Amino acid sequence: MDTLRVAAALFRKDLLAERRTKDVSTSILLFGFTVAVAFTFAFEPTAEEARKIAGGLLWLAFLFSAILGLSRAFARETANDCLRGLRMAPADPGAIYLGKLASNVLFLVLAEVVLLPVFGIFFNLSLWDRPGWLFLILLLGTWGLASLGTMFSAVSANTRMQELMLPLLLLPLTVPVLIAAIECTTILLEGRPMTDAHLWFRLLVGFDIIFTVLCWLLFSYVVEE
Amino acid sequence: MNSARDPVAVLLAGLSFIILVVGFHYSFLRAPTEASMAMVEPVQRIFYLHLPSAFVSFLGFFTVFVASIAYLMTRNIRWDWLAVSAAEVGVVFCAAVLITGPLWAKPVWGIWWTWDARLTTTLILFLIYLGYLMLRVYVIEAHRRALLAAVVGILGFVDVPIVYMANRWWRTQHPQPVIAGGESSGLDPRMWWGVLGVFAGLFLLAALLVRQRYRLEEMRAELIALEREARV
Amino acid sequence: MPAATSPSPPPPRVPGPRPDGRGSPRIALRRLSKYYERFIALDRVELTIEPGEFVVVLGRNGAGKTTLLRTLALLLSPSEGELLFDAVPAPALDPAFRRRLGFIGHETFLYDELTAAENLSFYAALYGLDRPAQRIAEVLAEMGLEDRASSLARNLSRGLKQRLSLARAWLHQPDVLLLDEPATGLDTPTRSRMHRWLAGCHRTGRTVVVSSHDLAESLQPATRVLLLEKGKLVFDAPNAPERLAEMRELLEAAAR
Amino acid sequence: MPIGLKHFLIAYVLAWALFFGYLVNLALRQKSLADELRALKDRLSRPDRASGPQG
Repeated sequence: MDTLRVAAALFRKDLLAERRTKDVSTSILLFGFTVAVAFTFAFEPTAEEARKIAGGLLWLAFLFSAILGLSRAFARETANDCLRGLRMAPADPGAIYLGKLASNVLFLVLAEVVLLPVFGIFFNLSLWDRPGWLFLILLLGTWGLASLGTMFSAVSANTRMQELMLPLLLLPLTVPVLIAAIECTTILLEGRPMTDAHLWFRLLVGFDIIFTVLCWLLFSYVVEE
Repeated sequence: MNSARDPVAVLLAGLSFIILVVGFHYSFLRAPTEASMAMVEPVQRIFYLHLPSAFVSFLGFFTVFVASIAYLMTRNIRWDWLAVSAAEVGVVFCAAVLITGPLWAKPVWGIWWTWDARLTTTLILFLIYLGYLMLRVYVIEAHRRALLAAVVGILGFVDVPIVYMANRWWRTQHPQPVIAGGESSGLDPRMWWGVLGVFAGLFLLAALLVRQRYRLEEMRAELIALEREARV
Repeated sequence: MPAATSPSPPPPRVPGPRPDGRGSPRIALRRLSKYYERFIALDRVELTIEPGEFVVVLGRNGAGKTTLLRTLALLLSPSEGELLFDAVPAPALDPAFRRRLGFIGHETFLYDELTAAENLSFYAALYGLDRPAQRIAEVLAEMGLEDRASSLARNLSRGLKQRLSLARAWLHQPDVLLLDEPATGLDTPTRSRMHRWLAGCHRTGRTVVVSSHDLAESLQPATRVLLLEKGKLVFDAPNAPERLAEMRELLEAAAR
Repeated sequence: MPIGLKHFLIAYVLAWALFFGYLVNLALRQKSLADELRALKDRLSRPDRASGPQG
């Protein structure tokens, strides 16, 4: 299928480019680390408080670094007008969205996995009790952020004031993802059974699917000239 | 000025005025005082402006959604004009909701703001459409602007029920800061007449505003087309 | 850069016959206009390009050449009027139709952080080519880039980038080649090499549309000459040497 | 002595100020556009200018 082929090609291309330049992952990592450090100045929590607020801090740090990483990742396609080259490909432009989304999710999750221990050390968290659940939360939450984030990075690339437009559009719309991911993470950190979080998992999965499909269908309008 | 020569605008304005007078008459004089609200009598009447404004603003955002889809399907730029007009009017009414809400909550609940699902969703709705309008400012070319705005108009509206659900679930898991009785709980049927009357009046007012805003887009397009012909 | 500086021989391989024997599409523009707010980029252009024509689009900067080429490449949607390929309106075309178009724009469409070969294999994957490695080797040889396969696109000179860009557009052997001022910034040998190569493409029955703001440079292989001025098609005639003076006059008038 | 009469008045005044402010704002924007349109049409209808610089 043309769509899958183009998406896969773009995904592999992004992996190759990232392996070479590492500019997306370094920007996410450095920024995320800085935010983690800044948070330790803002709060000096006891172990118990830390478990309560760490979910929120973690996802705020992920959100901010994601915004940075997403616009860097899309800048790769606008340099040398490559996006026009992609649009010449014999597939619906939605394929470009899917490929970009896949590589964005991968880079973000990888960066988050590296950032987690930093938070664990700074806030004395025991993050690794249930690694499977932790990874699932990271994946679903990040996919949610990236689904709209990839879309809006393409939207804001068309505007003056790109740096402003991406967060302005992304933040209000991703509130449900943030709430759900934070709740899941808090339940995990507090050591409560994960069945408490089933509502939030449903919300995350629903959000991810709805917006991935919608953005995929609408992407051709974003790149149309 | 301009609207004086426009019979439809005059009609809308007149009808809106008459219905609003009737609506507020019912709201202020006929509707009974809720027993629990007797203490805060006049403030309680803010509700008759607050709830209809919320309806109107929501209707405005729904119009943005429908017009955005229609634009993408038909590529008729007039749908885009309708979308931007409805978005702006929706934001104005949403601002009214956000202003009147806390003014009501402070004397009644004792606090300005609470993060309950309805309040939070309204605030986020406001931010989403503010973003929509900002986006339009920063895209210069009309065709591009219409496309990008339509995409955001659709995504934003689909997001609203999810935001609402997320906030409701969130709140049910956390202790409520106040006894948020909920505005619509046990509303006296006679109160509905006031609410509906004001809603009808505000709806016509909003229609007038949308119409004037739409006319603005129309004139702007006319000006650009003329300038294009003249090659100035 | 041996190939770029030496007066190079004709390209090693003339573009081969069409894989499936299909013809180039007939391209038609019907009162096509493109506006950018107040600015008119194309003004009711009426034009039919028959299969196998070699068309040169002349006009000074801002005359609408780029808009025309991008419209033909299905990258721009017109504000008014229609674009038809074999009588099918552009919006109704299947995405797979893009396989039949090759486009070179002002920018290279190349990823700086990838090597020449990696760029090509990415585009080969986009087009779903059968034996990509073989085809990439072929195209690299055709453009004289064999020894540059593993240089990063970032490090290539302007001329080499342009050749790689040509290789990219030629990878999937399109029926229609659209080139927007491909000669800009190239030295004379590279330029004439490119024109010889384009003439070769044309001989296999492909449609070639090249834009240029320099009259003398690209006329030899052309069968037809268009002149755009302020978005209007003001001159459209077969390329005949005896009309050269007339064209030059028009172009100079337009430049004034 | 109603509690919160102040809040009530502020709410109504602010909300109506918002609606009418927006209406007036629209009218002003329409007026300036209309002026611009009229000026342009005037200039175009004058024969000496109508053909424009490229005529």
